[in-house]
Amino acid sequence: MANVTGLVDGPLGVAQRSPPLSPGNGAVASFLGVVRDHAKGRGVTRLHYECYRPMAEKVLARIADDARRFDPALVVTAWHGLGTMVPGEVSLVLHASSAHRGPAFDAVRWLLEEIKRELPVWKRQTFDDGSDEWVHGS
Amino acid sequence: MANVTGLVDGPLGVAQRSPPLSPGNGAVASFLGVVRDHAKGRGVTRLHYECYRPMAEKVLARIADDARRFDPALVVTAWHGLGTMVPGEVSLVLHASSAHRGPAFDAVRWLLEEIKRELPVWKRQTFDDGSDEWVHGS
Amino acid sequence: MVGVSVLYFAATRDLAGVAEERLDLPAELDHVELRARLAAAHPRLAALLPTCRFAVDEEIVPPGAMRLRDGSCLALIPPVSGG
Amino acid sequence: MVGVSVLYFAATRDLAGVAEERLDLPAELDHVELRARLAAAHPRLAALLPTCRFAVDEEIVPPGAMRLRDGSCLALIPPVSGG
Repeated sequence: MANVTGLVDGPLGVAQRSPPLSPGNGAVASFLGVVRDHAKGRGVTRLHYECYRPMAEKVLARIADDARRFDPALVVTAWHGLGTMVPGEVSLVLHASSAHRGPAFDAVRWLLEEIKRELPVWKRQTFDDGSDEWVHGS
Repeated sequence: MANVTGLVDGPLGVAQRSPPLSPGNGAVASFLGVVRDHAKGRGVTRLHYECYRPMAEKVLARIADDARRFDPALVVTAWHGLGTMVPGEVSLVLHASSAHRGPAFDAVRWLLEEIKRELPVWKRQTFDDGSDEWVHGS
Repeated sequence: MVGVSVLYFAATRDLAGVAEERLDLPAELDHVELRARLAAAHPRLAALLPTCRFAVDEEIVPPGAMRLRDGSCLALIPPVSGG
Repeated sequence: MVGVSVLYFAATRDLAGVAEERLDLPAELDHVELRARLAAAHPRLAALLPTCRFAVDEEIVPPGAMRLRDGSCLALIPPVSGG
């Protein structure tokens, strides 16, 4: 199975959350990033994500390919949502499927750290007092 | 949110696979156990899971509660399927949601190891030559 | 002696030839004696018994002495393989 | 000098007041000189520039000298915050 990656407008729904199921791969480890209603001790009412889209598409696909270092037969799904989202909505979906649980867990954790380090996506958070700010680094 | 745990007949479907989304918890780490088409270098055509049900229900709920050691606000979903399943079907669903990714990942990995060590569930695998055997330990 | 329900699962059930039965057992006994009594009742079980744990009334009993009562439920727990 | 499209994102866009513009830049320059030229064009950007990486034609350029061509696309990449 091929990796599936992309950036799409809006929060991620059931379609993007569905994991890659393959009879050869017995373990699927996953991560969902959910918009949180608090940050730095303050209430958050919404987030807005923007990206450098052509570069982000390439970087996300490359990170997914690189995760094969954990298992050559690894299959990755990686979706990032863009635009405005409210707490409880899903901004990131990662799945890594492997024949064994060890590489699946290691890969999904690595994918998340790489995405947080390399994917050209930025979020602006709006606090419950109406103020907002760009988050740089995470 | 309360933990949700249980053992149900048949492979796990979309209902059990749906993660607990809560605006306070920004990270959901998950694991799906998928019936694999091979084991020990041999083709597998189906698995049959049985359990000691009243004890298994209690043990699974207790393991989910114990996972709060990683985060007092952790929310766990844990479902195990029972009966006959074919490769590609889902036998186990675990979700752990937390405000932060570290406890969510640590918890779901720990949940899986505890379940594999303590949950009174046994699987019988049928190979592609028609022979079958109980798997004891994993 | 007390009357106990004994439950067998997975390979232990196949070897015992029964899923549940009633056995008379001492009210206090250790794992060595329990294994000896189960092996006497079901000789084909003997090889598997050292790998089994035991649950009384749905709780694993630690190694050492265990207490049984009339109506206790004793389950053989062979190495589990869920997941 | 070559004519380059410069892209600004997130806080750098807010501070530059523009998402994309055309700038004339040397065909070969290092990060120090690039930051100086961008700060001259947009003084409010100065504080953020040391935290930014740069991408040329959608690839991050390593520290040191970089080469630009007419029509190259240079993007400022402030610290990312996806996830």
